[in-house]
Amino acid sequence: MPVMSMVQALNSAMDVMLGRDPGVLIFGEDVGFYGGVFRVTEGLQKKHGERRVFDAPIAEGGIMAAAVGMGAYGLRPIVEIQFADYIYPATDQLISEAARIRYRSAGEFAAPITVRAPCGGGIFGGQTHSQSVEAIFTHVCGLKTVMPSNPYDAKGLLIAAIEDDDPVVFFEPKRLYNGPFDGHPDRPAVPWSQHKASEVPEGYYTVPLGRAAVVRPGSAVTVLAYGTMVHVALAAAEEAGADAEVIDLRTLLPIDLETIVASVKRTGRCVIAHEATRTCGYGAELSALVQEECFYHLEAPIVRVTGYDTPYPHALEWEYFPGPKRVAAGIRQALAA
Amino acid sequence: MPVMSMVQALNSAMDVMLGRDPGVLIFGEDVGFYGGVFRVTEGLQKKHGERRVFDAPIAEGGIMAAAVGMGAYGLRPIVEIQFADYIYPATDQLISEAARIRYRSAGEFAAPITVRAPCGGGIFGGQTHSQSVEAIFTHVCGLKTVMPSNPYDAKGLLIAAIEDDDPVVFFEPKRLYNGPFDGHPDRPAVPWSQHKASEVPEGYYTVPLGRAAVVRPGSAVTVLAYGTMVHVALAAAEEAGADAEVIDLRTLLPIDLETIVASVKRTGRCVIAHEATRTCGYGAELSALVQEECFYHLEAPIVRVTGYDTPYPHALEWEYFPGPKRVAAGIRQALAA
Amino acid sequence: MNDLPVPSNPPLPNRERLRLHIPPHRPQPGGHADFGYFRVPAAGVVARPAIDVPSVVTHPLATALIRVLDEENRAVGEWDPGLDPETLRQGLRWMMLTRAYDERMYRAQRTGKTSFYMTSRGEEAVAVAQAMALRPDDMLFTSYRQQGLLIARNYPLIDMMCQIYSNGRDPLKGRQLPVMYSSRAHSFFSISGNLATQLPQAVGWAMASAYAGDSRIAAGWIGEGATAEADFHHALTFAAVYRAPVVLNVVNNQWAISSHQEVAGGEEATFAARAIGFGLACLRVDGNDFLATYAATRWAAERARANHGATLIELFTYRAGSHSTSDDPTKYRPEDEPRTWPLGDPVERLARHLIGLGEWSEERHKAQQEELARLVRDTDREAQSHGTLGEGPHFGVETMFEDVFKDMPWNLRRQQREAEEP
Amino acid sequence: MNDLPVPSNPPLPNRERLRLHIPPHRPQPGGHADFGYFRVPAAGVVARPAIDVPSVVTHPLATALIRVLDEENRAVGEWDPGLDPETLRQGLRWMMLTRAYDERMYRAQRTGKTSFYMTSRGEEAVAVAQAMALRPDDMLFTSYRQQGLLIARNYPLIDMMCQIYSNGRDPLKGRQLPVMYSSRAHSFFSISGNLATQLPQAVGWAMASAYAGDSRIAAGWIGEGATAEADFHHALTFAAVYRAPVVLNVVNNQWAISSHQEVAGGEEATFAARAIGFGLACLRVDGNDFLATYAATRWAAERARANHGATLIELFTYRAGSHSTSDDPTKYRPEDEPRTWPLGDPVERLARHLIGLGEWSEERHKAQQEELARLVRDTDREAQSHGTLGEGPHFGVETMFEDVFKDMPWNLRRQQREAEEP
Ligand SMILES: Cc1ncc(C[n+]2csc(CCOP(=O)(O)OP(=O)(O)O)c2C)c(N)n1
Ligand SMILES: Cc1ncc(C[n+]2csc(CCOP(=O)(O)OP(=O)(O)O)c2C)c(N)n1
Ligand SMILES: [Mg+2]
Ligand SMILES: [Mg+2]
Repeated sequence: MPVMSMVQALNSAMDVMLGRDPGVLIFGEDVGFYGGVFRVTEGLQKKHGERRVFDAPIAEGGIMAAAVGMGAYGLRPIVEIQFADYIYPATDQLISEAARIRYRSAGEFAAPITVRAPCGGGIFGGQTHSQSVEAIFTHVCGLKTVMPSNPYDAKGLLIAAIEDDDPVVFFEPKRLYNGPFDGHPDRPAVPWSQHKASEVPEGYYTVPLGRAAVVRPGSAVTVLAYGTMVHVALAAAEEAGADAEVIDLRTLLPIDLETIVASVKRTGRCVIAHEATRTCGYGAELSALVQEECFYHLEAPIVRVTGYDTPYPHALEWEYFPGPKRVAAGIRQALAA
Repeated sequence: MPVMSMVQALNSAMDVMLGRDPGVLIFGEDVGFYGGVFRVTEGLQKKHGERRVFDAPIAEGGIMAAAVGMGAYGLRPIVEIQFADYIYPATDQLISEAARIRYRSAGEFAAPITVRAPCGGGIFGGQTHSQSVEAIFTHVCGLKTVMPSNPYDAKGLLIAAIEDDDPVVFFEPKRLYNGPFDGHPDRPAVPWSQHKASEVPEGYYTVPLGRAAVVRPGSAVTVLAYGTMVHVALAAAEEAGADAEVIDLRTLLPIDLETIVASVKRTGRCVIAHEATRTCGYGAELSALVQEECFYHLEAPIVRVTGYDTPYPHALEWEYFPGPKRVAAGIRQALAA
Repeated sequence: MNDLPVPSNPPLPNRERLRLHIPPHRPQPGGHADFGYFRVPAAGVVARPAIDVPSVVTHPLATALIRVLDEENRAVGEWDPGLDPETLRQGLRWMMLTRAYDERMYRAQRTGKTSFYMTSRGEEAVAVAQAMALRPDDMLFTSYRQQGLLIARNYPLIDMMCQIYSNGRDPLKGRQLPVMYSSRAHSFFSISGNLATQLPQAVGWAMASAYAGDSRIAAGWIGEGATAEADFHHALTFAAVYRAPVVLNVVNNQWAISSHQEVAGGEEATFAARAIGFGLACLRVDGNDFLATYAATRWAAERARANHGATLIELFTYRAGSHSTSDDPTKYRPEDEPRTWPLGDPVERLARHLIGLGEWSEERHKAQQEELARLVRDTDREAQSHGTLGEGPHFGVETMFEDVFKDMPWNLRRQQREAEEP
Repeated sequence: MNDLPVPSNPPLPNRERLRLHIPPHRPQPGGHADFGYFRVPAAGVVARPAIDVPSVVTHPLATALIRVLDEENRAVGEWDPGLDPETLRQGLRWMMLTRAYDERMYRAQRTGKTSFYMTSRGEEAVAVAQAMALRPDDMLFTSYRQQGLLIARNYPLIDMMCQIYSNGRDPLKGRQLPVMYSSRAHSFFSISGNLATQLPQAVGWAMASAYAGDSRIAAGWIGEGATAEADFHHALTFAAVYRAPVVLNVVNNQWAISSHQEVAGGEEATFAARAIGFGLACLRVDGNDFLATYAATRWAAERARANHGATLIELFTYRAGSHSTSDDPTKYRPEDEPRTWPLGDPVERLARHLIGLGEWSEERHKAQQEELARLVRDTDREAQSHGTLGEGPHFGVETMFEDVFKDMPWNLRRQQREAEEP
């Protein structure tokens, strides 16, 4: 089986879908000739032609609007927002339009759009190249939200998102593009080839939306994470020497409640980790759901380990990033209580 | 003391501040000559002149951007977004700019802007005149978020917001503009004059941001609500015949954690009510905070009573609205457990 | 001056004091209509370029006004589309039906049968003539004030009314505010309550049609007030860059609720002129002139169909009614404005034109008026027999949770069960 | 065709198939530069209108190109600002200092001393000439590529460098990505990473200045690629409606990362022409011509100061370097483009002009180059003595929580305590 990085796996997913479905097309800033600033669409224009893969004007709102119109026609546009931090100009078309068209037209029109956006920190991008904005979209009914943590899931989830008949916001943790990252910037970077999830089939397959994965079984505490934080959580579990069960949510909406609840009911303790700012972050919903579903099984308060409620600072990137030390502390706190 | 409706109280707050501070000005769609579609700025242009109170082009993004520029100059603009449902085009200027300018300029520049927006349902406005979008903004660091439930608070909070040196998103529950509403559309509408909070001083006063109010003391269960839902919660408490303590949060960010925690630690039970959609709504953060702070005092799962995770439907407005019946059921559930 | 905000510094002696220009709100209620802010050029004077000219050839038309019907309502000049009387009578009928429908539904709201309504009074030619100039399968992305498009596409009146009543037969299941129609079968896109969003969507649909090698074009409508929104800019940019086969219409009816077109920039330039900076073709037309509106739309549609790209059309007209049932225009404009609008009434002008041709008469006009009033009344009765907003019946509560997604996720299924509990 | 998406229907026999136009990416890397998409008009031919003319008088200038320096670098024509040699030498010095600074900081990033950098190579005249044409207290809202404005306002190099290194002496406390400067003392607004947001902010600031009866105007800069963003439209609309005293500059350096200006609509019209549809004045100028850039900016500033409203200036120039330290231009454009740009190099052209006047020499030029290189090197050493991104020292972790709000709320105080725990 071929070995792929996250970038290659995402590229392969789009390549496969361009080949399978003439209604699939890709556009966005610098995605055409250049292949995207993170090279995720590299080679696709050359292979599939300018008609299928092309550059767009720098107007996230216009890109989203055009995608909505194309979706109404019956195409399946994939649009790239160059950084999740730049998705705000597109919120009106995404929230007021894409997410509501099926409902307001009583099912006559739909928006089978996939919105790809690199998210998260870890590359010294400062406050406008590091944001994790998922919670703004998980609050919006009519949108699905996905964030993969490895190449195999990335390809399978992206194909599932493209085939989905509703709009999907697909966040790509940019720090994971070229290798797993466990939150230790001081240690040498590891390529994906050393990770088993880099074994990715050439062709078509899907990882269904709405299903989490238990990436580390355990019985003492449940750690809920997604994206980069999955790797951080795994490292933290080791460093805390805890019998922690780590769940990679993979899809944020719809939430895989079953898997979460089954685990927490067994462990009785729960830690939630995300990179986004804490207040009203996605972790708040997870915490609310867990306490609603598992109240009588909880032996300790649910702990949230998150980014601080500040913009992502440039120089203090690693003081801001919720690394293994902080997650491990959260695990210990949950176990101690 | 004069009796004022919510509309009159808000109008009075702006009138007072236009009189006190030459740096205060108001602009927005139809707010000038016409006085706003809900008449909240009625008479202000006539009294203070076109220079201080004027109409803006229909461009929420442009309105917010102009306000940011004016704030950088040193003015205190008050802008009206005609309906909270139309705030999305302004999110980039609000989230990427207004909320971050103090931080990114290390305190050199600020955005002392007040953004007024009518929110919530109850007037058969359908899905684009009924939204409660507060949770999108309470997730954003650098923004303060306010939602009053009565004329006295409305005026005091709006003056505090205008005087605040940071951007404040000020949501006005439109169903409360002309009278309190307890969620019984079938009963005759009540004017504010019959509510004691309609006694509003003529002149200057403030209700500090970040402080909740206990509007109904009780010892069996704590009900957290804001805006229209405060009145619904009060009715529900009566109808459930419960010894419920109802807290009007008034300011959503910063959160008045002390008041909330003190109450829940006493009652051991908590119900959270809001009109916004449930998933990742503001109630999720409240629930997470309460279980983090009061875990060992909680005798029952925290209950959320909210709008459903669908757009606000037109014909089924009252099936959607989380009225007294549903809030009372939530209270009973919290007490039963 | 004593009311300077604290931080500003006094101007240096050699510097002029800056002044903020606020477009004055004029004319004011109480006073009399004043249309001095524009001149009405004669009909028939504007030349009609070939449909394949470079867009720059059309740019002078941004400050012209294409008019075909002259003061005596005779058709004159190169833009006369030369339509046969049958077609003209059809157009007249649809305009009159639109007006009759509007009057009926406006009253229905006033008598509490529904929550909200918006008429297109005075703008009937815009929708009806444009519907007739386009092909039936061209895709329409409209604002809330082009109901004439649906009527001219024979969308059943009863369906429109049931949408207004949000009743058990509402094609949109009672979900949308009245007038927010949608009909895929009539190539009519779901109307949004959020202004301007439809315009770049129309461009996207047109790009898709071109992508697919289809032959259907798209058309979009936006009010002059909403041109200030970002999506207007997106529409023009994408239409220009990808030469999308789309007709973009700015309906300049002078008012945006209480704001005059000057607040949207009409003081400084025409809305048709917005096309120039993007190298798009543009036309500016008397929107109360059925023939001119038809001809201009036809020109733009043929240009788009022939792969010469998009055209921006400014339809210069007047909102004769209130903005909606929620406002009272006498609070912000002279009460005699609608009566004295210099470009007249579109229905009357087309009727007079037909009468001049000997193809219509006062009697037939009156008779058709009564016939349509009856038709609308009877259809309304039938519609109300399926329910009204206040009385119902409505779609069941379980339907509230459908169509949020194609497949209902667990949280909605759970909420659906909860809502269905008695 | 076999790749039609399912839903589209085959075109009717009598209808042409629609085609989607995608602006071709040309010229391509490997090939040779091809500037055939525009012509270089002679210098001195464009007439200079009075500053108070109606904006329409300036609209023909949207397709012209104001140039003062001719092929022999002599100053010719009405737009010659007639600056004295002292001023010209000052401008040359600031441009050379900007370039020296850029080269040093670019290398600093390359050698791992910081995370990111962006040079303004080839565009030095835009920033320096414009800074000199404006008054020192006019408020500047810029993009990330006008560092010359700060240099020409004598913002300390050391402060700029410390911002680049995000070190303990960084005026922005290490919070911002390198090059995102801010200096209230120099009337320079905090640079945003989000494109285009600064332009309507500049208009808002100008409205405030006019509101206050102040005499300071605002100026905003945006790249040609970013003109597609909504905020460009907002800026033009608000500037037009309120006649804001602002100068709006579109820096057309031909590229937006890897996208040619055609992707932003440059294929169809000039960016200066965007002003026409709003009734704003416009100028299009050779941005590599110091004198022309100075003169055009001066014209627009005086017009704004005299309450005649805003001007949109397109500065036609070329991005001679990479977009940033994150991209390699040879991947998307011919490697000889920078060398063969028809409008030359702004530093060289001004130097040759001064030499022609007998006010400068090759020797002085070379000497100044070396002097500035030394100055920059020494300042860099001092800056690095205050720390670099990798090595630190940085501002303390407690400062991360400051300035989110004026007063720190409980949640941030709590997080601050947590972060300070060892
Ligand atoms: C994004 C957004 N902002 C504001 C509104 C509120 N609103 C509804 S109609 C309207 C006026 C529109 O005027 P115009 O575009 O001229 O269209 P007209 O009503 O004249 O047909 C406004 C401000 C809205 N629906 N959407
Ligand atoms: C809203 C937003 N979208 C996308 C980006 C990513 N981005 C940064 S610079 C750039 C290209 C800008 O090109 P142009 O406006 O021509 O300015 P130039 O770099 O040529 O000076 C892009 C797409 C961004 N910073 N902000
Ligand atoms: Mg209008
Ligand atoms: Mg550029």
